[in-house]
Amino acid sequence: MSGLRGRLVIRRHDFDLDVDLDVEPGSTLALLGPNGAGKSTAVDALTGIVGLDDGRIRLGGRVLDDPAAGVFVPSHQRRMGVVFQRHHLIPHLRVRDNVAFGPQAAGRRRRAARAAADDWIHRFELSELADRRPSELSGGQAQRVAIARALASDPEMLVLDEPMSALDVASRAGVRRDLAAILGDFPGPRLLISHDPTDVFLLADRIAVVEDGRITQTGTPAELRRRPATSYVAALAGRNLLRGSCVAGRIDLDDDDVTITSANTSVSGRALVVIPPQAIALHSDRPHGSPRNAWRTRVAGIEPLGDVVRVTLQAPDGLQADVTPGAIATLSLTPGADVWVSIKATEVEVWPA
Amino acid sequence: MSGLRGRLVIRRHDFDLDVDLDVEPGSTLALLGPNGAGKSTAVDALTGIVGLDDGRIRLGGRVLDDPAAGVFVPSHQRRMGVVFQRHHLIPHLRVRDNVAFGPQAAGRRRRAARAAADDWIHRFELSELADRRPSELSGGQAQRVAIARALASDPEMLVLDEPMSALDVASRAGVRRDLAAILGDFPGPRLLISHDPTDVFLLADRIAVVEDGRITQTGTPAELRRRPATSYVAALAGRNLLRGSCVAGRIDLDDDDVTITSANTSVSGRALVVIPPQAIALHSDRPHGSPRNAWRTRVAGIEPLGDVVRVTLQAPDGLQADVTPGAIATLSLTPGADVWVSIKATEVEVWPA
Amino acid sequence: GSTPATDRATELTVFAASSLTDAFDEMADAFESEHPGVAVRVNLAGSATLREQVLGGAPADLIVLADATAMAPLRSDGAIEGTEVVIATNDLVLAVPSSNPGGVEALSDLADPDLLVGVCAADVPCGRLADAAFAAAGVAASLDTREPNVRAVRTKLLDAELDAGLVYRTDLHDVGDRLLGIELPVAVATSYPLARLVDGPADDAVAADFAAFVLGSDGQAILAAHGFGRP
Amino acid sequence: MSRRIGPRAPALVVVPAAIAFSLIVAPLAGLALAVPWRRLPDLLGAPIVVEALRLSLVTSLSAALICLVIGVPLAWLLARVPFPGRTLVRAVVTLPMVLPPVVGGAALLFAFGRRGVFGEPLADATGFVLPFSIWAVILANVFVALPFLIVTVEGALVSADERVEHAAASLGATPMRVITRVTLPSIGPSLRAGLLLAWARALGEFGATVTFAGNLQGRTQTLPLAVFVALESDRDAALVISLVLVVISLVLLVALRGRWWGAR
Amino acid sequence: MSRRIGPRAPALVVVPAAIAFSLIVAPLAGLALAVPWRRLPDLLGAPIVVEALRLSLVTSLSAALICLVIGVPLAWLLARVPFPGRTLVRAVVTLPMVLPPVVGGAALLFAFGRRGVFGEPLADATGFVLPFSIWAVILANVFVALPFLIVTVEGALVSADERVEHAAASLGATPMRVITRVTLPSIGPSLRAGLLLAWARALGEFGATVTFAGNLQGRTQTLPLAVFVALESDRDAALVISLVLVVISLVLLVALRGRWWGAR
Ligand SMILES: Nc1ncnc2c1ncn2[C@@H]1O[C@H](COP(=O)(O)OP(=O)(O)OP(=O)(O)O)[C@@H](O)[C@H]1O
Ligand SMILES: Nc1ncnc2c1ncn2[C@@H]1O[C@H](COP(=O)(O)OP(=O)(O)OP(=O)(O)O)[C@@H](O)[C@H]1O
Ligand SMILES: [Mg+2]
Ligand SMILES: [Mg+2]
Repeated sequence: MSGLRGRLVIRRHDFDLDVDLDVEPGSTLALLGPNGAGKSTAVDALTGIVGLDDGRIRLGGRVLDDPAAGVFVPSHQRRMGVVFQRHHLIPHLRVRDNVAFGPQAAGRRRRAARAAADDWIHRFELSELADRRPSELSGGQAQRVAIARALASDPEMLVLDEPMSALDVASRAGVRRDLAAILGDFPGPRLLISHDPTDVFLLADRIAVVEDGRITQTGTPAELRRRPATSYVAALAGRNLLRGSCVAGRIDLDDDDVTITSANTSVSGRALVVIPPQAIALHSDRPHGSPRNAWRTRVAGIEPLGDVVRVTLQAPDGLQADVTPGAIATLSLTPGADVWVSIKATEVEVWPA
Repeated sequence: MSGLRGRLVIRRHDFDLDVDLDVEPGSTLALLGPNGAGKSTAVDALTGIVGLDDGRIRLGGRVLDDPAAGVFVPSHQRRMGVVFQRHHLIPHLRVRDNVAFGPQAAGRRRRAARAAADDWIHRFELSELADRRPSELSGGQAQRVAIARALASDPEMLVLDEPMSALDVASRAGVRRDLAAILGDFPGPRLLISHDPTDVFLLADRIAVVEDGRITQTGTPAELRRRPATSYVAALAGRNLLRGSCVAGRIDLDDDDVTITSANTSVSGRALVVIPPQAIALHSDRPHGSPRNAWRTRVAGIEPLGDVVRVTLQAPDGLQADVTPGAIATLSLTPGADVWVSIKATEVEVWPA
Repeated sequence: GSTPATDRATELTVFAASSLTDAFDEMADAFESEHPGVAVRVNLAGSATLREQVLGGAPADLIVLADATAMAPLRSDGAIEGTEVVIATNDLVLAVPSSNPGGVEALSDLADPDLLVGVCAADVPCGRLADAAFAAAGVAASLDTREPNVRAVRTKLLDAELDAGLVYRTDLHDVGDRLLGIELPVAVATSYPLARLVDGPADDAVAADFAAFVLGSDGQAILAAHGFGRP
Repeated sequence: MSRRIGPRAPALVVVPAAIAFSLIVAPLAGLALAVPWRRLPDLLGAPIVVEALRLSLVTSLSAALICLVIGVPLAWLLARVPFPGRTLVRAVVTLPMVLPPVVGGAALLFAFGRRGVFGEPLADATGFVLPFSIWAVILANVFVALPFLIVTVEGALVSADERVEHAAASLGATPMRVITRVTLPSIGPSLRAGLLLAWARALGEFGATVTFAGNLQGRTQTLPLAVFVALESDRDAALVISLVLVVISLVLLVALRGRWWGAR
Repeated sequence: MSRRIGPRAPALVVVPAAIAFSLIVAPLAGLALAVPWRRLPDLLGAPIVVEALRLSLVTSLSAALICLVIGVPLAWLLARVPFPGRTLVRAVVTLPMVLPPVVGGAALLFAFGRRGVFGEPLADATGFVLPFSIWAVILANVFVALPFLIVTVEGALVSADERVEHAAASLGATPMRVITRVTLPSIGPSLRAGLLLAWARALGEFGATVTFAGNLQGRTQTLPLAVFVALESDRDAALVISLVLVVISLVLLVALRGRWWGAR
């Protein structure tokens, strides 16, 4: 098997998709991107719901779609197990028959198909719901059924479009673990779409970021976290991303009148600066001691996130610092309040832009 | 206005809902719970899609449903702005007309209604999509339209059923901030359903947890985080929750042969023990020094979560520790490996069960 | 042609205008009892429908229409064998419900626009006769409907939906006293021609027998019993 | 625009579909061959044709409109509001379809004729007699066509997604507004199908009309009645008039294509 | 079971619905009053009625079945597969509805009669002549009933959610399997409505049958034809036979209620 290789070009009235996708057998590619970036469109192209306008799709030696060569393999011969973003369970079939639909389509007898379905139903703790119709399921239940159904169809490739968005915290952890195990065992290529960084960092071997129809960054989860190239990726990784010009470790930021010093002096010219929010300290007065970066600004917003509080600052615009709830009280931070910022130069990563 | 007060009883074939809901005007109640707990069913009852079998619903002085008294106010007179879990955008109307539907139903002229809609469309950055039909939207775009539509209908109460589950990281932060502002300005009661702890802790004033059709815990976000009463809430708050019998700060855990010591000696009898995963340290050898809790167990699973790695332990079963990726490497932790656990007694919170 | 699962030799198919319904049912029974082994099938429809069917290749042996002129297209198509013979006649009368809601006394009353008056459509035989009757009497009738067949006129008279109408004498025959017949100032009559069809599936001899039976005393007696006039 | 790949039509679908189409086309082709085309021009101008055509269009369109106005509400009630005896009502509503049209006309006379159960009091009170008028033609058309609209629309309503209607109600739309703005548009294609069926049934209606309304050129003689009458004397004329019916329908259906059908 | 609150029926719906219902019921009531009930028992046993009833049931049900088998594929093609000339085909398919039935019968003769365009070669080759046989009755019924099924089913198919079909295809279902297991069940109510319409249209069919198949008792005389014959001689009998039609339909419709309609 040679995995999935494809260049997907879809032209719509006011949206163009043009992405290269490469997924090795036995590995998981996470396709990430903002709303409307084209992820579900890519899924439609892979599954044969829409035909490519250009490019081509190969899966394990078979060409699935190649408009130039006039090749188009219809959906039902592609053997892609798909979890669609909106589930699309078959409304008049009970849960068991939805899951058994794939095995039956593959030619198994009703009984054998149902038995196969029951394994998956059991695995996803859906046994109690096996005789329900889709309209009688809660949102999360429907999503688990959709995952079970895709896996039961014995596919060559898995395509999961936000498979866990409706799951509750507790079952999400469970399903995520199940999925990790299932993906781990699955010999073919797998494509995962999710907006949850935890899902992605846990389940993906590689990440491709698509924004406005184009791939903007690819890499392993660790690479993307360390070196986000776009503000979307930075938000996903929970990092601050700033742009500027760098000379010997001193970076003049583009948008603000702030200069930041990094311990890394090897970069010069246009640069990307990455700062984790935890590395940013806030003070009521000018900080003393080692931090080589310190300036004064205002609080733009305060969001309690549970164990930490996220403080958004005005300069550089949107810079986010994570501090403890205790610190908020001590510094009596409120939106609009003056505050001193300090960052150790060693916490400031710089990359050539 | 006296807010929402209701006891919602719905009896279904194999599911019973019986919950009390109380939401003050100007405050947000988050209704949380596992998949299939009955949250969307409660929404259906509040909005008048199903009638109560028992109990009653009052909103701001009006009784909306009271089967005993034979009162039932139909949906369209309830003035609830609802974001349904599956959106239910009107398929043949363009985005603008979907949003303008509420104002038009309220009697505004087409032009005025569209103008009102455009404000909301602008606010949710949907202007480019205003002329699309729902079938031409991505999942996240549809969700933003649904939120805008609910708000545009000028409701007395807001009911949001997982309004942000399909949003990407970047726009989720934006929408969350917008919602925080909108909810803050909204004078009526608000009910929010979400599986994302961040949404909940940021947006909710109070939380009611529903499990299997019954309220299992209520309180402020801080209370629930400090003192989760069920394993679902503990998972939501990202805490370990253990049960045992306590005598003078020593707790014998129910399920495992482990005894834990807490600095809090005031509880005795049946007790709940709460331990944050960050407070659990892992060592390759017996730790020396202050921690009063230390025992040896095995690693059950390892999940990289980005900046931290979550280690699941075998004793007590399922105990989760968050450690740095560096620690994993240093200790060469793998599933099945032996490991020493230590927890400071001051980090162990105990509550009477 | 073939008529599946029946014996050609003993089955005779007669196409008859629908005003002959009762008479020909009786005729068939009487003929069958005289000719054991022969089954007579009567296909009843309006003259135009029968004609369409024959032109379309219907497997019929004999055809009886309610108007001599209606045979012409069949003849020109070559569907008819031999000559046609008239088996009965009929004439028009003015009929009113026995309650006579319109107070009709004579044909000339039908010029009153306040009366509800119905006759047959201009192109069916009884309609042509009606037009002839009006012309002969010099009456400009104020008509409210031209029904597709005479039975429809009679039904509406029976229900008193019409105040007056022109129907065949035979139509008054079996309604007892529910309709009142008023003789026309100038009598107008029609005749019923019978013809053999070229493509008839049955034995020519049987067909000839049936034709003879109709014209014979038994057949004529049946027709007379239903109010038809002699040819 | 992206290259959309429609479903491939399996042979098991194409073959029976082709049979269905030929079954319909063959007789029409036969008809077209039999029509005396050169007589077409003068026949088309003949008063009997012109008047019948006008009357047919007026009555069939009015009937279709009336069916829409009264049939859709009944279909909605049957599909959405449980009430005692609903099954019976649903069955009764379909009966005019199985009643032979001539008997349907007779039934209309029994009810609304001059001596009818309801017609007699009406005539006594107002002097108005329904039969033999254009109103009778329309009423007969409505009677036979209504079930087609109701059954079609009800079938579609039962399949429609009620959750969207609930959402619309939660936005403040009254039940009436939900029906007109959400429900009916969402079953648009079936609504149009039902209207088309009702119209076509009314346009081709013969038996009930001739029985209940009579047949008078210019007043109650619709095209099918004219065809019937012409068939007696001038078969060619009958065929030409039929052809007029067919062509009108064809033109109307093709012209309305974009607006009526599958604007998807 | 939870107390489900159906939509309240607005007066603007109830009033026209009531009008629609009375328009249908009034004539039926008039008919019921006019029927000579005491003659019912012996008329029901009369051979003409028994034979016509048997024939009507056999032919109308066969015709409905044939419509289903060949009409659904055509409806699916029209709804789902863009092909050149689709609009025209769609319009042509509805034409038998507007053709006066008698002309429809004549058209069938032109095509399939012994002298017909297709009938003559057939008769020459096999000796088989279609008209005036039970096959002719069925063919005439199919011709008039088919459009009703096609139009109804196509309307529903256009509204159906294609995304579910895509999902089914992604699970490996061939287009044929998608049609039978997903598409058709999802339009169940409309499918049943279409079948009902086709059956009812076939059951009540008169004009095309009498022209194309003739009116031979026991062979091609269906109930509506028997009604026609009886109307000539014995109007009471005609009413009773009509009533038989109505009652059969009523019984069938009420009995099949649970299985046919809204088993949602
Ligand atoms: N049927 C359609 N016709 C026209 N445009 C469409 C259609 N479906 C989607 N789009 C547009 O194409 C773009 C890509 O949509 P897509 O559904 O692929 O986004 P996505 O990346 O899956 O987003 P999300 O995270 O919100 O699900 C969006 O701008 C969307 O509005
Ligand atoms: N129409 C229905 N008929 C019968 N049972 C139903 C129906 N709808 C939902 N249920 C069941 O009722 C229970 C509550 O469902 P509900 O949709 O309220 O859950 P929820 O709390 O919203 O879950 P989720 O977080 O997954 O959306 C579930 O067990 C569900 O399967
Ligand atoms: Mg998407
Ligand atoms: Mg829910």
